[in-house]
Amino acid sequence: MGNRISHGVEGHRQGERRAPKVIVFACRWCALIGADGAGKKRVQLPLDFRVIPVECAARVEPDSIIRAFSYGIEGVGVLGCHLGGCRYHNANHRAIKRLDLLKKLLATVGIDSGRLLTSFGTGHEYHQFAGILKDFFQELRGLPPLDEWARAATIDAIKV
Amino acid sequence: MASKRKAICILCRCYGEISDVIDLDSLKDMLTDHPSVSSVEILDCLCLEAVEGLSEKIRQSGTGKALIAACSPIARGDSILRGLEQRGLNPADLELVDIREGCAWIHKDYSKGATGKAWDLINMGLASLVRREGSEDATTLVRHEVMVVGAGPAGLAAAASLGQLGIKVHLVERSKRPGGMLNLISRVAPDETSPGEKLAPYLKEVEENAGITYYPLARIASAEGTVGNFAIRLQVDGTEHMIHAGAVIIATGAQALLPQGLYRYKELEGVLSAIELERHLKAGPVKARRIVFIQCVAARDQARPYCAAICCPVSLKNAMGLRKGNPEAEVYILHRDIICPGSTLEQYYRRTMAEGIRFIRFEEQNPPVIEGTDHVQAVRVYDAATGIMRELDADMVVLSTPLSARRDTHGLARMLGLTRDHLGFFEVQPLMHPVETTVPGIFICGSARWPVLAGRAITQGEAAAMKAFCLVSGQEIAALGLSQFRGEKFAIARVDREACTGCGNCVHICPYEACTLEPVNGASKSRVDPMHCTGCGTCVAVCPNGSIQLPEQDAQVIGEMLMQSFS
Amino acid sequence: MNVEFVKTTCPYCGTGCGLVLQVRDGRVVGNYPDRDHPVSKGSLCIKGWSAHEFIHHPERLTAPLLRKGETFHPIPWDEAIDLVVERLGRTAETHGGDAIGGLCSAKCTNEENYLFQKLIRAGFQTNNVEHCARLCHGPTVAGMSQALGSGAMTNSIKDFGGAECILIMGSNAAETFPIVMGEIYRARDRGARLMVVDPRATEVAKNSHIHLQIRSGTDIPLICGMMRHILDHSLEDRAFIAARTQGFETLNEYLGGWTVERAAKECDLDGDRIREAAETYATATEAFVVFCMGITQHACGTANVLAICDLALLCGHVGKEYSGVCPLRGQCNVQGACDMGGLPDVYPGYQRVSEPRIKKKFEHAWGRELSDRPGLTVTEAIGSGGGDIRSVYIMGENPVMSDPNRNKTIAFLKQLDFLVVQDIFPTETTQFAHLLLPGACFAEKTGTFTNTERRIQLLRKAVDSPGEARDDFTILCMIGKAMGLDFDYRHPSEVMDEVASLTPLYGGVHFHRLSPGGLQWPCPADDHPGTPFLHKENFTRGKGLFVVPEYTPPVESPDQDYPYIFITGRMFCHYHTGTMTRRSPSLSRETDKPFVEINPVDAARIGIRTGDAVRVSTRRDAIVTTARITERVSGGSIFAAFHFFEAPADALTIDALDPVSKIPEFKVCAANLRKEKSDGVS
Amino acid sequence: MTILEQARQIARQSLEQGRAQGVLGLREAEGGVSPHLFEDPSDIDSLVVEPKWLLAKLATGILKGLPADYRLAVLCRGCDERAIVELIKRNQIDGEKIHVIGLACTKEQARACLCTRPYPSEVAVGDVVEGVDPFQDERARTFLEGDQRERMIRWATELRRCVKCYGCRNSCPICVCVPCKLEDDLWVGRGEIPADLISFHLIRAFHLCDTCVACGACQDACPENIPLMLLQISMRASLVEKYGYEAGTDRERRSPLLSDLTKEPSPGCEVPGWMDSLGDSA
Repeated sequence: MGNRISHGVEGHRQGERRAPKVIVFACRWCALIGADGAGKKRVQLPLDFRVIPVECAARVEPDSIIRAFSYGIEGVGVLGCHLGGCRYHNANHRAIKRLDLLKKLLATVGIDSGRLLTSFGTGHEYHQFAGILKDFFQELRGLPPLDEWARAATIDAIKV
Repeated sequence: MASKRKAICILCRCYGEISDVIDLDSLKDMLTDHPSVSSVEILDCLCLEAVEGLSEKIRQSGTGKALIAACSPIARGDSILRGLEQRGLNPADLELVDIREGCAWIHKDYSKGATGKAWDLINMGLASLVRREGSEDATTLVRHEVMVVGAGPAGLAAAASLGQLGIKVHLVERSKRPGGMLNLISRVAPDETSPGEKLAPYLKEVEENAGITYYPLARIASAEGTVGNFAIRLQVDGTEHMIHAGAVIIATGAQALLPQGLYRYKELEGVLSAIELERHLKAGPVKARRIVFIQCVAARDQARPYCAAICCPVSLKNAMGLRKGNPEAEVYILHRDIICPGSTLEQYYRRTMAEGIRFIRFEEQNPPVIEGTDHVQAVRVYDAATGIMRELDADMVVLSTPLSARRDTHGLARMLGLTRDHLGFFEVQPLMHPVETTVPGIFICGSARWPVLAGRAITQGEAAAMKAFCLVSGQEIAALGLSQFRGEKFAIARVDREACTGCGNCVHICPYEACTLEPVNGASKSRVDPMHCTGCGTCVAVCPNGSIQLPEQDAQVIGEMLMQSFS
Repeated sequence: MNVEFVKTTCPYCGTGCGLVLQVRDGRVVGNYPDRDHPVSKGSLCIKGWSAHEFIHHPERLTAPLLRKGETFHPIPWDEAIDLVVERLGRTAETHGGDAIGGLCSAKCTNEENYLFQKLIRAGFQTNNVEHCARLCHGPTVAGMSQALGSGAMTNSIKDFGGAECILIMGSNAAETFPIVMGEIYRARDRGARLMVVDPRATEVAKNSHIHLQIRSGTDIPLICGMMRHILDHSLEDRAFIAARTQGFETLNEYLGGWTVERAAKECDLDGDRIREAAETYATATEAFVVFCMGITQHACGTANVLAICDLALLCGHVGKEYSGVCPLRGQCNVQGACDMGGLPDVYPGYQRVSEPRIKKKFEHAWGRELSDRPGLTVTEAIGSGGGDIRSVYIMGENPVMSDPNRNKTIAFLKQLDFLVVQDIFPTETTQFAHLLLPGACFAEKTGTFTNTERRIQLLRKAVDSPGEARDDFTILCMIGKAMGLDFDYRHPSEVMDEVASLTPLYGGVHFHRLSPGGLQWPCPADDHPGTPFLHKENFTRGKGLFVVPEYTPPVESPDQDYPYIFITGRMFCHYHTGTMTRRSPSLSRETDKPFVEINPVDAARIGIRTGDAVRVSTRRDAIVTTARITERVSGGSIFAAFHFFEAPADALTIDALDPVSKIPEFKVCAANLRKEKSDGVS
Repeated sequence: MTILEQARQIARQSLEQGRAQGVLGLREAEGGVSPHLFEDPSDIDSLVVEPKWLLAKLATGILKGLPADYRLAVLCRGCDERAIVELIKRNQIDGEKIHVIGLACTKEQARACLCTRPYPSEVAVGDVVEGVDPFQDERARTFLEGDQRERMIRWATELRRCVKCYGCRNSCPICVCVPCKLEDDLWVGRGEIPADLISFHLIRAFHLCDTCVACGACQDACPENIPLMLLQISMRASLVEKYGYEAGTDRERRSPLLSDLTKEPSPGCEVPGWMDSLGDSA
């Protein structure tokens, strides 16, 4: 839909492969504040992340994380409040358990569980948020691109 | 189904803060032929616009839906939205996209990339805006009555202060006399006033205020209803009473532990528990010459890994009490650490030392040993400070045990939908909500929540009273207003009865017990109680087929946002 | 409440999977795969899983309907029957029996098809009996019977699992025969090499070791090139050729004119790919050729099939348990409809009508005079624009959707004196009928289907037909009796007994022998166990015959007016004309929109994005459909599925016929493509 | 007495003694084996127990239409019973209406299904055999452990075969949702095969993360032999390891994913039983 603009490529040095795409589900009670702080402090961040604010980390459906991967998004972050700091009476405990299990599934099918970043109570301060994000991009760059998943699904792969 | 009306887009230059990085004009061009955009406007600085003008603009745009691409909510965004709401625009029709903190400022050097990102962010915003619905609010009439459970210091204080404010109060007490724990003790730490004087003003209020009804020897048979209108059935020795309340204050207190099986308790004469000592002191001077207190009995250990935080002040107080009765008395306090937080308690601690009370620190791994055949004779303790084994002659040993949660409150918890922690104490809303439970309209104070000294219990009682007062003094309560949190919220989860399979995931995961299953011709379907729902969305994530949703941000919205996230 | 589970056979493709219908109080409420079925072994495809969804559909025909002007009105059965007899009879009197045409159905049981052709042949002394096999495996029957003596799949589906090499030609089995595909994957798991010949990069192709993405219609050059290479490196099976074949020399000569290079040029492929393919196939000890519409639906369809037979004979890859030539038959009972003589030139069991001895046999059995003139094929009849055919009886077919050059078909139907259509739903064809007879669907009748591996399986009645609808067996008996034929059968099994007595192929086939698991023909005698694979010692025709496959390029090739090659075919979640699948909620949910596949390069050039409305036109007609941008089609070709009446692909297809089998060239014609202004479809 | 005789005897008894009005089992008839609702004891002679044919899903459907007082006995393998327990917990089956006749699987069957628990809670028919540890199975391991990239390729290659028959979902006893997210192109692309490689299969798999009873119905139904059950194994293992939770083994206990960390597993410190109180009035 609508026009398309090519972008993101300048985000990093020439010759480097295109930066991984990242979606961040940010709890509006902490990580979103961290993100906002990073902006206020004008911390320069990699281009290719998009923040989706949510009421609570526990609201994030695993399905939407999986769907993100299926769209070719290479990293998904779920950032919530620290244990005991959830505004919704330990709702984030449930998120932790659930996402931990989701990582197991991703790992099973060879999607590095590092692609799902779950972090609780660590993104509230602007420098924390920026740090987490930069490290995440760093880690993702270290992984084989996710679209190999689709590419792997050709017969030549059978030979390995 | 969400209406797919078009929206007006308002882009803010922020005096160049945004437009120097993001090419707003090309964004405008692209947005103009966007399927869900009616018109586009670029403003120099949104926050200097008169909100009236802005709201007019949005009304005139016809659709009433507006997407505002400007700074973050925390900067000025939120206040602008609030302003528009106050001028009658539906919050569900407004979407704020942060392209300053969220884009321009963090990608200064990549103008082209930032513009692209802004395009995506705006698309994500539109996706959510055109689909979004608002929760329909639910309101309920409020009864200007409050039920206070427990007539200990906390309960009495709560009842009294509500009474003074002219609120009808039902004060429910399981025993005969009001006073609770204070009925069992000699004096109140740290000020050593007698329980009587401590409670006098509140008891007076309770007796004299016509608005306060006291129900002694009462049991709660059943409790129904939600905030604004609870209906409680009472058993007051034999006879049944039906009472109604707009709010409930839990002040059921805690209970003392007996050190059964520890330190030869009940085996040797002269070994007694703190609470027994209180009884003796209450009766009059205690004839003992060498008294040894042992602290942290059955506390800060495997079974009870917490510090009740009041045993130390209590022992100090009792030590002083014994001294009063018999100035010759030698009093030792064997402790693992003396916990006396705050200036008042620290002062008190120093006073007792000055008075000659002796303190010996022992270690958890080698606790004191009681000696004696049928009556206690001495206590052997390894002094952790000096490293020498000491033998203290003793004719009385006081085992100071912590308060622990009442074991008879689980029924009450179940009836009211309250949650208790693994130690059995009632849980409160974390952080800035010290006297609010997870159930709207039910407040808590005193040791039912966590062991406190009488003084603290009274303060909490008054605090809870104030909270309850704010709730019941109004005419009605709106569900949306119940959110105890600042800012707007995703209001109330909504169930699609057609699709709901009745699996009960939402019922079991909801931190607020807002979901219940109810039979709908043969099948069971989930139902959300708007008065309990806080809109956290935990249920949404576990609903197998998305039949429970947050109208303000349903699965469709998230899905669309993902689709738009990287054009 | 009464709960039953009824085992029956899937009504969609020729795989013949086992279904277990869950019936509650006379309604089919569920459908599960049969765990102990010899073919499907507890699996089903998406269509099988939803096979029950259309049974109780409100649009089912529930009473005989007579046309009055533009509308239809219900009439009682006896009236309807009399009308059929009277009108067909009148046509026969005035214009002779050959003015009557009958289309039987690959969706009806063997028994019904037998009765249908018996009705037409005995009733009107004509052989104008036809069905849709003409449009799928006509060339297979023609070609394979010429080369091997039998037009059927030589092996069983399970045999694929044991092969070392499987060459799949013009079949998108992953979408059209998912259960068969499973067996092929099983072979791949055991180390077999998969080779796929297809102009489209289908899922099958993507999952194969070698994909030969030839230009549409160049299968013969490819195979000739392969055979040439095989001979040049003497990889052929000399012993086999000597012992079991004839005509090798003539083929050898013909192949002299072929080189891998020439083939490569024709197919526009890399020669080495052809060589690799040739060697892989020839050097395998056990190898299959599996083929489908991509081979047959060409003006040179029969030659294509012959070429395949030649290749197989050349390498001795036929007549063994794990080697053979395997056409995948489309319809649930297209094999059976052919077996039962639903063809203008043969009686049941492929016994030629032109052979006096055979004619006598049937005249004796049926007690009527019969004609020895082979009848008209449907494509000829329609192609002729009518005239010779005055009245037509169609049982369970939808030629308006399924036949090429739709406008011609419609014109043909319109000029008929009398058209009676027997079906379960209103279709694109029924709107041209004078009389509609409400038939029964698969769940409402007893009978047999013969699947692609020649397995005769039982269909078990689970529920009654809606309203006045009758199963086609009963309807045919009513008409037959009314015409004074000996049609007083009490049960379909009696029909099968009659078939057995007249056709050696089915000689030993009786209902009581068919469960569980069914029987694979040939089964000549009551004690014969059936035949899992054909041509073991000898070919049905004695020796295998090498026939020269003359190469004729497609009739229409792209030019500047129509620059694209237009390919038609099927997709995984719909079946043929969609009469049943389009009425199944879960299948419609999957896709309910016509689409055309366009290569990204072409799309970019014309500026089309997925979802855009596009107009596809050929010299016949034009349709508006939705674009789907995908690399599945190579640049210069476009693909459309023919299930969608909203944008009928067969309005565009060419009605050029294969000289031998008279199959139209569905797979290739020249088309043009442009973006449609308005979002016409969405 | 052979297993078959045992099964028939028990089935007959539960009808004759009125423990149930109907027995859902397998029948060998003219058409071969198929599920059957036995209501007349004299039919029982046609009851069989092979092949493995899971009945939980059928039972769910049948029970919906039965009169209130009707009790249905179901011949269940371990996995079948676990499925029924999950369905009861999820309010799809009324536990009062259903009566389980437990059938233990053979060693071979256990091995074929890589079943950790090839027996029901109460075994009425057959003898209990040890379960199989999937992590000990050579083939399974290549799908669960080892080099991540290779595993990715292995899975991608398998899933690439998918023809989107929905058999895995349709045959899953736990999948009961209508509508189902897999049919919503918000979550899974529609109208093309293979099904969206990642979303279709992972969403399906994760919806069952804490309810999968490892019956293997999904992969038995898969026409392309994709080892779908292996998707669940590490998740199941982790639930057992972390919370000692195994779906379908306990009618009361809810999935630990639904509770918060302090309660599941409860980190010790129950208020000890020896404690009593002085009460409030001395």
